[in-house]
Amino acid sequence: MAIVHLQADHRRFTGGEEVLEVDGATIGAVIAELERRFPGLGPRLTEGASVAIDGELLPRGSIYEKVGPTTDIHFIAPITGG
Amino acid sequence: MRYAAPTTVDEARDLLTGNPGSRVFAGATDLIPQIRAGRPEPSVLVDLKRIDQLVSITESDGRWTVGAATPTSALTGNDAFTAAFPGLSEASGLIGSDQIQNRSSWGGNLCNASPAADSVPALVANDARAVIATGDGTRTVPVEEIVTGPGQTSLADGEFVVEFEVDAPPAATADAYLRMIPRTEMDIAVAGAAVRLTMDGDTCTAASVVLGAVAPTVIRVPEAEAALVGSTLDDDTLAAVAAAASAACDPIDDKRGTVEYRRQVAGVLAKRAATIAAERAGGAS
Amino acid sequence: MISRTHVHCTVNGDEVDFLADDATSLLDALRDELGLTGAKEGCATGDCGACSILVDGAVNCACLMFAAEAEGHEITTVEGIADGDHLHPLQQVFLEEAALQCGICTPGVLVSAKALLDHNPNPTEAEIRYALAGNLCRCTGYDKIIHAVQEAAVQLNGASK
Amino acid sequence: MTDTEARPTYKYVGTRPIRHDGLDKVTGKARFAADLNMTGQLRAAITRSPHAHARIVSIDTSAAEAMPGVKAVVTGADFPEIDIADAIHDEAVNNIARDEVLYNGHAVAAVAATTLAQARAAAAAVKVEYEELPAILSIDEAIADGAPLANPTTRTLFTGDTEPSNFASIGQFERGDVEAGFAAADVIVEREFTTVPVHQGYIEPHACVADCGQDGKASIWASSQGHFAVRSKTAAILGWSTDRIKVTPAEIGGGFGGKTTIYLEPIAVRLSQKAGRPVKLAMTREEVLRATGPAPASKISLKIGATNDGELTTLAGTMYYSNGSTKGFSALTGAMSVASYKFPNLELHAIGTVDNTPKSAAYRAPSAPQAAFAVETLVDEIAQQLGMDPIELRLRNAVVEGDPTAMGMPHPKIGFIETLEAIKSSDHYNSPVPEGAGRGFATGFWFNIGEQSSATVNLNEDGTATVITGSPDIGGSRASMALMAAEELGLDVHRITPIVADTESVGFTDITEGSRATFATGMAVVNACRELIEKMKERAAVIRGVDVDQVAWIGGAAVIEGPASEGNEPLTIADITAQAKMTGGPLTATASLNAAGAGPSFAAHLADVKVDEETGQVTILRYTTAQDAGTAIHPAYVEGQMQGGSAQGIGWALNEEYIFDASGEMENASFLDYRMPVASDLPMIETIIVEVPNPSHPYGVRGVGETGIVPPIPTLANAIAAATGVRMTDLPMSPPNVLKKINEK
Repeated sequence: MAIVHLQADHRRFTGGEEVLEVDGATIGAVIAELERRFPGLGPRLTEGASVAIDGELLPRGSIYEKVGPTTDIHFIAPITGG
Repeated sequence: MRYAAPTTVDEARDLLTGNPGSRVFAGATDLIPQIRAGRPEPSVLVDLKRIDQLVSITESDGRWTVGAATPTSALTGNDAFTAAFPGLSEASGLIGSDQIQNRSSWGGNLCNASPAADSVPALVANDARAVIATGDGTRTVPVEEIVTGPGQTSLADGEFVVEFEVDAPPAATADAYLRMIPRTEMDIAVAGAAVRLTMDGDTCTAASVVLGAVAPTVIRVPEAEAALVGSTLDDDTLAAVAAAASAACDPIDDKRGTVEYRRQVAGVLAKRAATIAAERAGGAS
Repeated sequence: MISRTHVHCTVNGDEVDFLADDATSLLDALRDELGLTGAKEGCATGDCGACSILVDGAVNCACLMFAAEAEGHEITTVEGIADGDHLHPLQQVFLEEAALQCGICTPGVLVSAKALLDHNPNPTEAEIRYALAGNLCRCTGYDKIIHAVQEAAVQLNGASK
Repeated sequence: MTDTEARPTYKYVGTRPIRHDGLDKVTGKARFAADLNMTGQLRAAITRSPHAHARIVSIDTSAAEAMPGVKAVVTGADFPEIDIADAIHDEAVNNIARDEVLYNGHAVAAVAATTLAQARAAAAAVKVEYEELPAILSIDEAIADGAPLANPTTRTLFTGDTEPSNFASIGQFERGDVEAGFAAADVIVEREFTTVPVHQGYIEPHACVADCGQDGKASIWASSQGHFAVRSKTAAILGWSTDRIKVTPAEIGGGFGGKTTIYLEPIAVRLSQKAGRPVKLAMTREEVLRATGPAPASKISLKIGATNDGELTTLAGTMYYSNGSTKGFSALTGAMSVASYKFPNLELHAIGTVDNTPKSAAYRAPSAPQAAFAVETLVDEIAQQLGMDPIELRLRNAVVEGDPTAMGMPHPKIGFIETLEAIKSSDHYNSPVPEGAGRGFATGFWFNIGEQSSATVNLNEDGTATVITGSPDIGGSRASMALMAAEELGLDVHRITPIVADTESVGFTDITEGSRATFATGMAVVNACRELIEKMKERAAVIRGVDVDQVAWIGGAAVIEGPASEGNEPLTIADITAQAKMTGGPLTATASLNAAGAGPSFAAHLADVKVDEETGQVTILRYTTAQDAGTAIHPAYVEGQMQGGSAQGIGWALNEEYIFDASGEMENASFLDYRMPVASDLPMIETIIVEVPNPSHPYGVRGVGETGIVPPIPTLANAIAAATGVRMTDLPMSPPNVLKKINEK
């Protein structure tokens, strides 16, 4: 069970829930599970978000990153550089 | 388009009169970008810098003669000239970077006819005259009669400025020029003020106040001059000078400044330039 | 129709001849005719100084000169300020003091700084800043450039004593 | 330099060697894209829209094609249609317009001819018939009820919306209870701030040379921040497979984010393909300003509440960012950059807009300076109202590891407190404010990013090394790569040659952006070096006839340990490479990675300014910047980044602005009237490098390029307030704008 923290934008899909426990062994699996529970949320998290786990910002597209039972996952807006 | 580099005034005159659409240049600091931007090209580009008379600074019996194509760096680097006309020298030195200073000239700065030309208010404040090559000789006119509007001069086709004459200032007389630009360099004046004062002790006995960049041409401000003459440049006088200068402005709103800003700052510059000129003139007495 | 002028001048100590379109700037002639690409085009309006060169020792923007005007003059570009394999002190100090980042403005800055030190061996910080005001640099904030020119002045003065 | 903890002693890392590419750059030999010339090369020029928004009714190229020297003409019709859902769509259309021109300066056609003058003349002779459409030129116009569409292909990002909209993105960030937070606050400050577009201002205009062969493959030489991105984007815009394009990085004359997007390469390739000859295409300065991407304009309403004892409890507001003519997420990034203080209660609405100005692009710490202007001004006002020292107030509220950013994610290990302490103990801060001047203080934050990098390290026969990466060197990164390799290998930094290789000679590498080169590419270099060391230990074991686990790598040599050590001198790299042929062949290693764990960097700036209250002119008397670099690999270039970022921020603060006329034409598209700081505008910029190592990098690197541009705007605004009592809320703080506020006082 990863602990997923959602931004306000994404909470409209979860009825306002901000912190969720989600099954999944990888980031991709967590997103798939979130899509199953909250249809429409999945694409928002793949195309429009960067991912941080346990406070560490992951590279874009890290869907195979392993997720542990107490992993904190934050889906945040995309970041670009100058 | 053809480039020509005459070595005498007569040769230059012949090139101009023989080739309609030809144009003289000295620094070309405005001309080359204009050609690159696709403006109509002159038929003949007449480079004046190979004519010795046009690139010279001489002083004789208190009269300074400066060739119209003389680089302004030669003026600012001339200690005697700068001592006689500190404001005019400063104004000349403000025309662009060191790179531009080695190209820019009074002739170009004047005949480009920008209302914001830095040297022109200072030339006018010093009653400078331009010697113009005409079709068959020369004529001499006050500098303030050359520019008639933005980009417009009173020169006839084929005429060009050969040199400038400016008389060394009388005793206890000095000039100053200040301009406002947003940066410290590399800008066109948003407003400029040249002031020349003659002092008798603490009292001003003669004044010229000329503004640039705040009207279609440089303008004299007789009301400011009147306020200065007879005064000791006390605070009330300076306030009157600033108010007169601001009132005399007829500026435009553009990317370089608003009407309100130009008006207000022209007054500030006029009073500050007056203060500097007075100090210099007092120091000279 | 643009006519062409035969130009004979000295570039970095070598006598050269070339044909220039009369509308061509000296910058384009140096870069395209003479293969000297050290002087850069940053603006072509005389506002950035990346094309700074010396004409008879005086700093100029090559973009603001017609190529034909070079006739008979001595032109120096950044390629000509070293003495053979021996870098000009300004070049050496710029390397040591990290006074360049991307390097596009560097040729023009070096040429302008050389013109300054040739005419004023002991410039103040303000004099250096005003002398280089015609050379835009967007990477360094100028700090290390100013320090490097100050240091080069010290070295040049030491060498001349 | 401020050391905040014991760290390993390095021999090379932290030194200041002469950069490897320096000699070429001080002698004029360095080749930037515009310096390259190919045999048979044509020159090209672009026809650009004179309208801010118009439908292209027809394009007639016949007159242009008939002109002397003209060899090829292309228009939008020469490029494949791209679906609006495709990620490359907006950039493709920005490269050359299809149905509509979306801003004044938008490319419509291009011509290749024997000379540049011929190309320009022919480009001017391309006849385009336009039907003008209503143009949106500001955020307010974009969001007005019933506003016409600025661009019919834009959709609001990340929402799944399918209807066209002037809203590029809509986002919301919340935590705590904002209403309760303000109700409990003792002090509340609230203002609206506006900023206008500003340009990165790199001195080198965009340029490339393209040579398309009869085999259908193209070689491109380009000045860009990422030549792999040039390859992939050019291929996508042309509808080609990636293997048809090879991109060789030329030296790059400044980028600052502006050369992460492409404008020219697909056009040059298509012209070269049509003409059968190489084509050089370079922008003029006017084109750079009219037609490349500035930083977004913004309009930010913000309210901050605090308690009497200086706890910043609540922040709320709305941030609008203009993306120019296409969609983008600059507003989301802006809101996320609000990450420096704990704020238990926070609510930010981030709204991106679309208009008919040039498509905005990344500019150093994208979106953060605009947000910092608002936040740091209001925090300064709170300090003023509470009578607290501005640094003390920030120390009281500064985030530390584990505290949330605006988007909720906790900060990793960061050095904000250390940065604040460093500037607090600086000479500048402890010197009296000069007579008649005002002192301003502000801070800045930037995330930094990781992403993909590759590196190959080759050992040469004589024991020298070549370090090959795919990261264009925009500010001295070759030197930092060589320094890290030197440290790893124990090899003198000048026996290492760092190379930036073309797209066919090194593994894929993302753009040099987000302060990632020294961080991520540096890690790839370190990993490759470590693999090489393992290989060298194996070779040493073969040479000495010992087991490899008896070989240690110490001080740049293979040292035989244990019983076999006697009589076996250490083997240097040169000893090992000399025998490479006999021990298994050349020694080379390659590493690639997708780097996680980029370390955020904080900066704190201090400025003393004088304001001429009669003209509005601001003079900076003294300027100091402190910034957390993690570890400074080459401190001189770290300082350079801090100073350069400061100067750009100062320019943004004081005089830089896009000025559009009523029709949307940029009025000041030149360096004369787009006023970047010149040398005489600035004082020396004092630097204090703070080093709180990033635990996710082998040397603790954070990346230093971005953050320096974030604090200057509020630093100067706060200094002007201290000097005059006037709070500046609209940029630029140019003399007319400052004087207007003073007059209103």
